[in-house]
Amino acid sequence: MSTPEGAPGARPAASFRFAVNVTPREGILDPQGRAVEQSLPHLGVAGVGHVRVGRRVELTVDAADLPAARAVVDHLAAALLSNPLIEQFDVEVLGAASSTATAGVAR
Amino acid sequence: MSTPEGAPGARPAASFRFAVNVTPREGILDPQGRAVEQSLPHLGVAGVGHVRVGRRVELTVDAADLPAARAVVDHLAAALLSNPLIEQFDVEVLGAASSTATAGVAR
Amino acid sequence: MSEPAVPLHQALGLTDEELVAIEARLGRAPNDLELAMFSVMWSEHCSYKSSRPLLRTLPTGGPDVVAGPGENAGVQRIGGGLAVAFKIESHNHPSAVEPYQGAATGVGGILRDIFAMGARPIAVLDALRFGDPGDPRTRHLVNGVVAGVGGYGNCVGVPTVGGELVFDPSYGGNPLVNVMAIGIVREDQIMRAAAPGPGNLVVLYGSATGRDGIGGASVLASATFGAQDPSKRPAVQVGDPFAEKLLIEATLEIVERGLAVGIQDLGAAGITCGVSETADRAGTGIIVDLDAIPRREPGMAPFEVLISESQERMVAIVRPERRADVAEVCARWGLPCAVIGRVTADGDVTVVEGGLDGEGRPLPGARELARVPAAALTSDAIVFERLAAPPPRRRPAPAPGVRPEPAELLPERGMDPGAVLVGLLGSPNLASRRWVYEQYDHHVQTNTVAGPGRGAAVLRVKGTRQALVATTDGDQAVSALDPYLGAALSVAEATRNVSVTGARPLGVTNCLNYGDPTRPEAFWQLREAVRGLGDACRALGIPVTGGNVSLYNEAPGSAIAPTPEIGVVGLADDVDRLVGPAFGAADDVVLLAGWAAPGLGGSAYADLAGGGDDDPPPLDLAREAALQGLLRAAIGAGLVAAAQDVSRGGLAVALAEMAIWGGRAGHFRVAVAGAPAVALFGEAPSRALLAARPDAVTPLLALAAEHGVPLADIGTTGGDRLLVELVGEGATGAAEERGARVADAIDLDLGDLRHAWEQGLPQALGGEG
Amino acid sequence: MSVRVGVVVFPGSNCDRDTAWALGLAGAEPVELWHESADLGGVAAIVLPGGFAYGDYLRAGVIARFSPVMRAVAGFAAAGGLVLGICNGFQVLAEAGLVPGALLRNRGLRFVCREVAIAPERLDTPFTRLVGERRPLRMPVAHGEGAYYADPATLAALERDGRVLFRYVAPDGTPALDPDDRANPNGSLRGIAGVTNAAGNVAGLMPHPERAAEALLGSADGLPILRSLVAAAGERAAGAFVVTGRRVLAGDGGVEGGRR
Ligand SMILES: Nc1ncnc2c1ncn2[C@@H]1O[C@H](COP(=O)(O)OP(=O)(O)O)[C@@H](O)[C@H]1O
Ligand SMILES: [Mg+2]
Repeated sequence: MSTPEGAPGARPAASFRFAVNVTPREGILDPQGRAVEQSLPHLGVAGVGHVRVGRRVELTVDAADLPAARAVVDHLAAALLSNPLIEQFDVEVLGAASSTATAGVAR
Repeated sequence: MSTPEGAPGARPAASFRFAVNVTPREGILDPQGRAVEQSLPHLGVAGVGHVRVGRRVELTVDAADLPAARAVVDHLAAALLSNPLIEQFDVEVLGAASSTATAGVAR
Repeated sequence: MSEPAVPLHQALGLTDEELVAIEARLGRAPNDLELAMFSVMWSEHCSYKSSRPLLRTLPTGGPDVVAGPGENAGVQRIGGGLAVAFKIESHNHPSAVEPYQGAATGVGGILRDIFAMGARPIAVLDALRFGDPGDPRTRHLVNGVVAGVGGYGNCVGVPTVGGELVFDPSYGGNPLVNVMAIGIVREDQIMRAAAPGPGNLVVLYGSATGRDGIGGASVLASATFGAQDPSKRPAVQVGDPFAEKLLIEATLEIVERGLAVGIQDLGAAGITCGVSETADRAGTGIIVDLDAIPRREPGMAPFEVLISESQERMVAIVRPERRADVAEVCARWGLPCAVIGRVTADGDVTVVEGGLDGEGRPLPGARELARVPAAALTSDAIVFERLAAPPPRRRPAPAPGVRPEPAELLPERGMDPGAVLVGLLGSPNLASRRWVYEQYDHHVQTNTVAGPGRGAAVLRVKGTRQALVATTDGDQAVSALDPYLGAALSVAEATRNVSVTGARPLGVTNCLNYGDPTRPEAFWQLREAVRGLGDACRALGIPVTGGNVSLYNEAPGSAIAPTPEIGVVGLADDVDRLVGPAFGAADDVVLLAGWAAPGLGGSAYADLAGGGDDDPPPLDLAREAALQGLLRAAIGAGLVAAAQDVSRGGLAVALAEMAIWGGRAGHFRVAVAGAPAVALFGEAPSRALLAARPDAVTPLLALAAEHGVPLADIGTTGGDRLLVELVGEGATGAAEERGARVADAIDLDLGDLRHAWEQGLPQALGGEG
Repeated sequence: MSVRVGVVVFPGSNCDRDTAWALGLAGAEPVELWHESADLGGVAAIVLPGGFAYGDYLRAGVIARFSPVMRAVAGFAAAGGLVLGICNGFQVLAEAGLVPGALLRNRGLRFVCREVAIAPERLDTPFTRLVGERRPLRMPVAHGEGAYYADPATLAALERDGRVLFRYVAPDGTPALDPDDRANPNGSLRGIAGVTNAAGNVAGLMPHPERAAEALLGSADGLPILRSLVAAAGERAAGAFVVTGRRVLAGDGGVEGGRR
């Protein structure tokens, strides 16, 4: 997945790691959250509420720079990872650690 | 859900909001992550890899202070929200915004 | 809301004419809350304002009918003090915007109709229709809908035992998700959705009320939605099958212990619908204590609380002395439960803010927010006589003396009939549905004698020797050509699917999926369909005990093929006497019962090979009745080893399926009168294949003669090659004369047939499997 | 005297009635055990049935694990009582640490309901003793989270100690050891369909023997498994080490947090 060598105009790319947090929209029923709340007494836990259960998707994007990588993640989050009718998402940048050199790790 | 009023030694509590991110342990097969990766070409997205899909649980804890609240979350995360055999978790503090006064909203 | 561009009633989807009608019923102008209540109750979905006059023409009576249309579900006696409740309903529009939740809440909704009658749900069937399977959007919808049906049904523990999956380009912008449910109830425990007895309590139990599907009933069901505009998208309801499972158990316990005098589920139009319908059915009124309704969210406006479509909620009408018992049952099942009002004698639905006293009277200082006659919201809602007009003839009239020759289709195209058969078996509409039904729990409750995959589902009734047999069928292809015939054929096929097991069809439930009724052509299609449905049911002697009408199935620029979805439940007195469709022993004689008829219009063959302008085959309802009578008599007499009706794909596909399922093929000869394509792949109705031991053939022929049904020996079972020879005049001479190549016999390896049939659907959906 | 076998009912259990019905066919007297009660009613064995306890939200079986009845079940098991978890019941037992391993989301990511074949590894356990011979048994699976997982050390120990109870097999009896084998419906490691705890008195099984208890429904191959349990329970109830729920409970207290 590294940029083809010598492609015209190719810039050395870097790898960026992101997390997309997808949670039920406010007001949308969250049966899982409710089930967790209802199970708390059995665990002897008090004082916990407003539980919302969602998904967390972590992924690595190879791109020229952070804005470019971020654009890919935003697109994925909206088109594939969430349904905007019932879910909202936010994107966390987990790090821009690796250069292309280390990005070829098997996936 | 709120701290029992007038309990002996009760201190005015505050509400803290946390997120618990639960992801499959390294080495555990993550078919969901793989499915996301496999659907990327259909979306015309390249350069994305290392996808891991997990859970995100957001919750509010009423406690005397942040360390006390944090202890409740750690316990929940380890005992209920994740299975240490197959999953790892981390805890994010989302904010200590609200006082108990707003914590009694119906759920 | 500061400067409404349109008057409120219009914003809520009500016409000026409807506003006048509302004012006439109230004798004054409605306030905003009342207007909102009318808008949801007078939506097509709740009021049937376009279809009610048509539905009145259907035959609904019969000796077994305990509850017919108008109740939550039809109920028919099956003997031994038991009765069966069943009903089908659509969730098309919600599934188009959120396939998983739309389908899931569709299952939840139809199940509530069943257990609201006091019946324990024992089965679900899902009839699904989508656009082109090669389209990524279709795949997204198929995946989501199938996962949603399974996600909900599997969790509540009701097996999904059958259904349909049809692809047709007309559904590309507007998929159909119709779900049928069946339940069993003791006759003396059947509940009515009525609120008798002024002074009785109105108890709301189940999930708390949130802002789910606000305006859903009117917006979702009454307007063509433009998927492009997200702001117009209605709030989507999210289902909680776990809550539904608890609701089932709590409701059935309330029923068994006689704790309620009426029960109604809350679906479209929420509490407004629940209280107005129960009051109207009993000729009473209900006063609602708005503050008593448990909410999921703070700050909800009164109209939101009253029309919310939050799922997994029920209303029970309870005598005051039973209040504590009901509360105890709900608490044990972990369900919130609240007294939200009282039955009154005044015939009005009244909504009060500020609380009621112990007698159900408003507390001092309480405010009356709305007061509307219950009947005005329901039985006395507006009705429209819509305009109907047949479409302009789309087919060019044939030139004088030249009839299109379906006879020529197969040979002229130089097609090997074996290749056609393999193509049909692997086509998305005929291939194995295993990919779908493996995602559904079809065994839970341990009653499933025959599950999905091979014709009608068979469920034993524990504690008896009886079995229920269930199926859904809908012929959109013929309906597109002739909506009357399409509806009648759907009834014929669904009942035949039941009769071919040996069971007796008890009753019909139906879901009519049509377009915008204000378009004369769409309304004509609906009117014709209802006529066909009624005629077919009368001819076959079966009542219509319930159903559902889904209109406005149009995406911008395209209407669906009119789709009459027919659900049938049948009864067999001895489960051991039923037969399946798979070939069993070798050297069984295979017989074809029924009448050949020309016409390839609307057939799967026409879809695959191009049907030209041919007509669909005709249906003779008296012959259909005779055939089904023969099937039941022959199977009941123990003369039949296996039986299968001839439907999609015609005789060749029916033979191939029996062979695939039995793991045994055979050698057959098919008489060709006019054209090989018609003989092999034509879908003339009123036909079935029977396999029998050789010594049963003579009595079978006698029985067929008694019933006036032609019965012909067409071959024997055995081996692993499917050999179908064409015999008769049309097999050679006629085609040759026209210069066409003569169609060869079909000669195929069973393994190849099976492979095509098994791989067809996963391949069509993108190589998954 | 018929053997009383408890069937636990969690909110969301949906095979409890089926299991009770099939246990009846296997000669037992089924007794419903309500999730909120720690009273086991003196039953001789316990079955945790299939379903979606507490909706199976978060992870299948995890919430059920904390219910009062599970504390009693853990005590019953610790005292040697026979416990069989079927499908969701297996998931609950695994979450509770009463059997080793975990049940992951099916490898195909879809719920899978189909008939499979499983073969017993041993014929001398309380769950297989009446199966008679090592042959493929046909019965349905119906689950979304059934891929058996355990870490390599645990897997090795299970194999070494003969604690693999059942494996998915092809119709000819060949074990479907590869998670991607067609006969392995969910991607279970080493084709594992059922396991026991170290003491051999607690077993988890993904397929549904109670759905294969009558030929009318397609197979009666599950019946010997239930009969085995009933027979073993009957002997224990009548024999040397009597274990009743109440007596175990009285002396119990140390099962909380007993997972892993
Ligand atoms: N969406 C579905 N859900 C469950 N079962 C289905 C579905 N679609 C088709 N089936 C099952 O697959 C079989 C073949 O479907 P179909 O051709 O419509 O049936 P039939 O030949 O009885 O009219 C039937 O047993 C039917 O119940
Ligand atoms: Mg059919």
